[in-house]
Amino acid sequence: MTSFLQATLYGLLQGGLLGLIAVGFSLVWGVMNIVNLAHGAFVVLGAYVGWQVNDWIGLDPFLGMFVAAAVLFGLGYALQRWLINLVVNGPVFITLLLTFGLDLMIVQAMNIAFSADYRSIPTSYAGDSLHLGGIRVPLGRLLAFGVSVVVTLALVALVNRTRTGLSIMATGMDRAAARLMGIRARHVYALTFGIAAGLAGMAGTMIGTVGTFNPAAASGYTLLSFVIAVLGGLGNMYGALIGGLVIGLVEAWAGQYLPGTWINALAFLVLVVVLIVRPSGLVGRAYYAARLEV
Amino acid sequence: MLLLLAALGLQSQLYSGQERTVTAIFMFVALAQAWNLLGGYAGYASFGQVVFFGIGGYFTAVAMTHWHLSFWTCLVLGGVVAALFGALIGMPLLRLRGHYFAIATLGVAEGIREVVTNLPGLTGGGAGITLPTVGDQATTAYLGNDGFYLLFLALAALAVLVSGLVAGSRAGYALRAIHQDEQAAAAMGVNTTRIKVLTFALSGLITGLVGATYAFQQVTIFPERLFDVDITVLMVVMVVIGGSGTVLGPLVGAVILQFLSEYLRQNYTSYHIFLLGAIIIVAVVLLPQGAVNYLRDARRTGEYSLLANVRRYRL
Amino acid sequence: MTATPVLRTEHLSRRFGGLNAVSDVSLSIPEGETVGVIGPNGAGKSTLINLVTGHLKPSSGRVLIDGRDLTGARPWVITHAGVARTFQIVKPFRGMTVRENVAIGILYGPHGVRRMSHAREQATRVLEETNLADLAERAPGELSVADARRLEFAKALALRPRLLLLDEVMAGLRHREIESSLELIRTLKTRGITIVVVEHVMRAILAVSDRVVVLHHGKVLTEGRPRDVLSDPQVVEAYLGHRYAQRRTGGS
Amino acid sequence: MMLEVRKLSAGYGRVQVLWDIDLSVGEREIVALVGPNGAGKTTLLRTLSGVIRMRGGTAEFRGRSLGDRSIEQIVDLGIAHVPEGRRLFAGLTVRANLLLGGWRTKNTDLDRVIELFPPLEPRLEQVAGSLSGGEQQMCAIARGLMSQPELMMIDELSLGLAPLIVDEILARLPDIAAAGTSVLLVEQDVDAALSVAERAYVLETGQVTLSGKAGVLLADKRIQESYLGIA
Amino acid sequence: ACGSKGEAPSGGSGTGDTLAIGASLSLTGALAREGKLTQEGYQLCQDKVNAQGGVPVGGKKLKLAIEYQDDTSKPDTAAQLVDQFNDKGVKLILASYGSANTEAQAAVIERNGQVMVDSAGADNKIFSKGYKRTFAVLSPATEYASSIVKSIAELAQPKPKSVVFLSADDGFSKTVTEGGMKTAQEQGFTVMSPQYFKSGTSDVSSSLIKVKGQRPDVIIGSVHLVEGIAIVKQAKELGVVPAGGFGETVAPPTPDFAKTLGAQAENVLGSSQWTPSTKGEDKYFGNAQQYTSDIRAKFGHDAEYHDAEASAACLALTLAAESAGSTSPDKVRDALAALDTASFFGKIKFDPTGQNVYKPMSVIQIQKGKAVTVWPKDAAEASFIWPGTAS
Ligand SMILES: Nc1ncnc2c1ncn2[C@@H]1O[C@H](COP(=O)(O)OP(=O)(O)OP(=O)(O)O)[C@@H](O)[C@H]1O
Ligand SMILES: Nc1ncnc2c1ncn2[C@@H]1O[C@H](COP(=O)(O)OP(=O)(O)OP(=O)(O)O)[C@@H](O)[C@H]1O
Ligand SMILES: [Mg+2]
Ligand SMILES: [Mg+2]
Repeated sequence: MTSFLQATLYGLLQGGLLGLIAVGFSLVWGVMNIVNLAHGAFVVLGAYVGWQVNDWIGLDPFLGMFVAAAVLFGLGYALQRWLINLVVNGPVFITLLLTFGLDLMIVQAMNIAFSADYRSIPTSYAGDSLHLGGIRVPLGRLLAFGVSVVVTLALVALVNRTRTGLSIMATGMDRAAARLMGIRARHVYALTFGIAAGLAGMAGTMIGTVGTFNPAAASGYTLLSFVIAVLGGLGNMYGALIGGLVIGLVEAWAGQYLPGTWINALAFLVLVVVLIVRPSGLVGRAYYAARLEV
Repeated sequence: MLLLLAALGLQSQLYSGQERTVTAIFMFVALAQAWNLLGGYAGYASFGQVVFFGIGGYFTAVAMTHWHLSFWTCLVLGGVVAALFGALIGMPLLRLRGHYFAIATLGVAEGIREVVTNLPGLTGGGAGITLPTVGDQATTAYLGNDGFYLLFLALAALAVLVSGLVAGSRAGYALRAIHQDEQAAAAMGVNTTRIKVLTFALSGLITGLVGATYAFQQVTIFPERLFDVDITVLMVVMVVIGGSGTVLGPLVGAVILQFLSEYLRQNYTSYHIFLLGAIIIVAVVLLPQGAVNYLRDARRTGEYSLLANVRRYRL
Repeated sequence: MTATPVLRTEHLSRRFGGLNAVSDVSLSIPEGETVGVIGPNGAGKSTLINLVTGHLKPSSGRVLIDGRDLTGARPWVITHAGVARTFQIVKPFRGMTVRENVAIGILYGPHGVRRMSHAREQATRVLEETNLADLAERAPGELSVADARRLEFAKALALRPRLLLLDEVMAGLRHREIESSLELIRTLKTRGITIVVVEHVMRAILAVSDRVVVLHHGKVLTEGRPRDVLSDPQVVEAYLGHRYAQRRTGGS
Repeated sequence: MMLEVRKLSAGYGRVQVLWDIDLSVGEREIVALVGPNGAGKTTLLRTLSGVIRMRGGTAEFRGRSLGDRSIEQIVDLGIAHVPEGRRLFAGLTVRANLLLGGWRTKNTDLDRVIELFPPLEPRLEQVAGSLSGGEQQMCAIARGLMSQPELMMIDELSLGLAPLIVDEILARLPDIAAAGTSVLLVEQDVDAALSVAERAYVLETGQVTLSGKAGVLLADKRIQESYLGIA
Repeated sequence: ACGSKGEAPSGGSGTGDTLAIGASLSLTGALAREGKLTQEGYQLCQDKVNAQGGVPVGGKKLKLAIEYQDDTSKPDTAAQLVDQFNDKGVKLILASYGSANTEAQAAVIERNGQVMVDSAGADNKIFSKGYKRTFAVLSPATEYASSIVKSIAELAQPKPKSVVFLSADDGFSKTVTEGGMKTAQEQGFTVMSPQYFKSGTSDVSSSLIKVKGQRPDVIIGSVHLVEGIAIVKQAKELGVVPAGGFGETVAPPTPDFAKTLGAQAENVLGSSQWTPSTKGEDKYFGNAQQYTSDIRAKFGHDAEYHDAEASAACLALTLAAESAGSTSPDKVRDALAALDTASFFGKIKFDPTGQNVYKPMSVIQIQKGKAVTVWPKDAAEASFIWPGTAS
């Protein structure tokens, strides 16, 4: 029983972190319809930023993550504004191709700059854990979980409650029309992409604190984001968090009751089944297919 | 056709290593073409296309090792099995739209890889499986570099041919119509489900054949590689770079990208990936619609300037 | 009426959340008749067409085509039963030329032509009928509203239907273009094709309809001979407005 | 004059569509732009709102040149464009669409436009993409009005609208103009258009062939034959 | 290759006074880290040999000329590269990193009649295929975990009773686990059912939660660095504390292990192909201590066993060429088969399957943040601390 509770709790915490990893990806894909293959690279880069500032001035990662967020925001904004915007009116998967190139460059650049060694951001407390009866609550992961929940809520508020959010949605749906409303589409796109990158950066720092990372990990995080974003449902800012939690729990539970590595198979089975039952994800909302015909 | 002859002529000029490089190009030509059938023409991007590759490969490996079938039998069966699998998952998955279809297929691919990894008895699991190519175990003599060169060349030719036929046929029209507007296509009497599933199976067939051949060429295969999502990504990248929804696009894309990455890898060992990324980015910015489409548009409008091209697609 | 009607709807209804877009609509359209369907915006005209052509599933009620129950059948099945429709918001296949747009219907329609060459010839013929011939190789995106509407019309004709549902094919057209469209419809009538015309252009409705049905809040408000219906005070009140009524009494 | 267009020419790719267009719109004025299909009306509006760049000539709004301004900058001058094909934000609610109309001027007061288009009221929370054709048209026009522009260019005002609604809108245009929004109106119901407009331009195959006071044109033989179907 | 095609330049390896050697390495991709170290090892070997004027082969001294290619951590590319070397007439090959790559290469080597010395492909499968042209300087996978088990059985006081294996699911790690479990049973431990997780994962929590209930005295991970770190980190998070301690095969010897885990790494056992206290010396590298300082001097970090393996492989090839007095692949192959020499890496002598017979594995333990050899006794630098989790 305790081991079930322990697994459940751990799965939840893990899931929260997964959600944070994917939320930016989901935003960019669901709203801007850009599949950002460099997302994983952003995550890892964020981890390095967090690690670097910790290494230099011993900044605590839970502060460092804001530095990472800022740096990645800047990078993301610039990339979208002066590079990706150049091709957004091209065919569907052109941005995928572009970000594929970006991913190659960033990952290799990190390889050269930081070497392929495994890193992790040391803290005095992240490894400790609180005791609740028989089960342990790892402190670092608990904090990370908190961060990802807060971030998700903040993002929801931004998108659904603010003018900026409205302009983001509108631009994502019809760039030309948005411009006719006086919205600076180029800027809004860059802003959106920047926010996504910033969140990736935060997630990266979290990962660096509770786990380890190196450049090779990037592609893994991209793949993960893919699955989580879609499982949760695109275009809904809660989607990533929910998708993350589901994956986290499924894997934790499967880990207890399935032999060997069938866990991984199960996670994907869940994904496929969910999609067949709910064609636009758990809480997803497909704008474009609002009404296919008038 | 000319290309085919050229490729045949080329062979005698190559050392076996270069020969292998060119063989790899053929392999990706076939793969890219297969992906383009559904992803390019109908706009249903399968991000799990590699699953057919893996199924074709593992079927061959298992059948040759455990059931002692000849490679040629396995090749055909491997393709067929992949096609059937395509039809099977196509039924439910092809109801999904755009992104969701893409990821559902990705999920299937990753899932099947895990299944393969978890059946060590049959597939050797993560430790990989080695096809019988030496001694009395061998059911078919190993083809050697020359053999595989020809076989992959044949597959590439087949893929291009199929793609060409589809493009000009009723099916081609229907797929393009579906790409533009599935509702309207149905209103024009197109049984969209049927054509999508059949096309998916067809592209599965080709991919499966390639996978089977690849497995035999590699002798020892591992799930990580046979279901490697990178292979799918490469297919997409090649199609897009060449020009999706065209017959020549995937061909051009595969040749350019494969040749380029090979060249860079050999000459800039320590930072070739970086260069490759940079070159891709430049190419994308200059020719967002893909090389082949750019030329077609340019010929139609007489507007060859790349700057104008950039202006057309930027926000 | 002895012969089985080409189109028959029985208590057809469709709800969207709380809204009854179409409720309890029973129509019967015999072979060769041309029926005009009018009604305020949001009355349910397009929804009705979507229900008949299988683009929407009815909440209740039945759709019979030539007496065959095709309620909720998939769109392509209904197309193969000889029904063609146009979309109010034009849906051309952007990646393809005007000719190819038309060819699709010829290849996959009820008379499914298999030879590409034949398909192309027939496409050309349809394009001439709809005088789009000189735009055959253009991309739909380059057409002006009128041409785009005509293309929509042509795509439907390519199916050589027995029942043709036209959803505002004349919206946005000028006097001249409307005249030519009406000409086309008249020739179709002479071929015995059954036609349903949804329009807000009364001149068109009057010109071709044998019978006019008025929808209002999803229900049939009234139906009958065009002139009677258009002068029905209910209709004027709910739909036409008095300025129109005055113009009719005043002008012509 | 508020809007001054001189010798404007424009087109797509290699095809030129507009030739030496001269046109002007005054303060609080309603100007109609009529002409056969494919004449170039939409193209003209697109050029003025910066969607396509002009090939030659000048266009000035309150003395500021439109030629070298981006779409957003032109909108900021106070020019609203209700485009052909409506271009609603299909996935957003009607309310959101209207709010976006008022985005630039931070205008969030929906009542004014709702009162002009009562059928929209019950649909405010519905996704715009699921509206009926006519409802979408209303939403598009309402969205354009939300920014309380100084010049509003409407392409195909009556497209898909029931006669009753058309009358109501046309009847309201003078008030809108009086309230400080000049209107450049593209409309196929020439009769209706000329009955509300003060002046009108006739555009045929990319050139202005007739222009003048609406009343005068209404009486013009050529107009009556080719646009009103009065023989 | 069929006769029709242009014959590859100069059958023999190298032209004039250089000895051309081909090395395909995983410089990018998942194995980039180990790939880099392997390259260092080869590089140092080349420098050392050439510093002495090169290899004396048939009367004249040949300078080593190692050509590196990146196989991007993919077996098929690694294999393809071997073919490419073959075209250039490069017949002497130094293997890539990892069992999968090496295995793929070995097949091609055999076909092309080249010769390869394997520096890091430890999976026994490679040597069960009857290949005659691949030689491995390192101990086979089966040794990785068993050595730890043996050291515990021999040195641990009180002697633990139960042991559980947590293993990655790749071929190599599985072989490691099987070997370890076999030894454990022989040594009379109660061996619990092993837990497998995805290779390369950084979340092994479910495996840990499962074994927590069983209260094993010893937890041994058949892992790479990532999973190794994850086990210790998450064990702490989850309060999984075996009475005896942790063993982690190849993770602890890697400096990153202690660096990343800090205090948590203390007393974790690991197995290493080589340690600075390994006995033996050779004319190029001297002994293990010298080797360490050379690596530090050249690359600015402590020598890892990946460096050493690579250098040793290169050394073996060089010595073979010398004793063969020729660069022809066949002669060098025979010379390798006959090779029996001491080196900074320990004794090198290959059995008929191509494995290094003498090669023992050392067991190290993290003490005060450094990896020190604790087993075998004769090479021990420090005494075995047990239980490892008391603190
Ligand atoms: N998917 C949907 N969700 C919610 N409401 C819908 C949906 N589709 C249609 N409606 C509503 O149903 C009503 C009928 O729509 P329909 O398109 O049939 O009207 P119509 O008669 O064609 O109007 P118009 O003349 O403007 O085209 C409209 O009020 C519309 O808002
Ligand atoms: N994107 C485009 N590319 C090329 N040509 C175009 C494009 N859009 C319109 N045209 C052409 O430009 C000419 C003018 O089109 P436009 O839509 O401006 O006419 P219009 O007066 O608005 O017609 P309508 O009354 O039907 O809307 C037409 O011949 C049309 O074919
Ligand atoms: Mg309608
Ligand atoms: Mg127009």
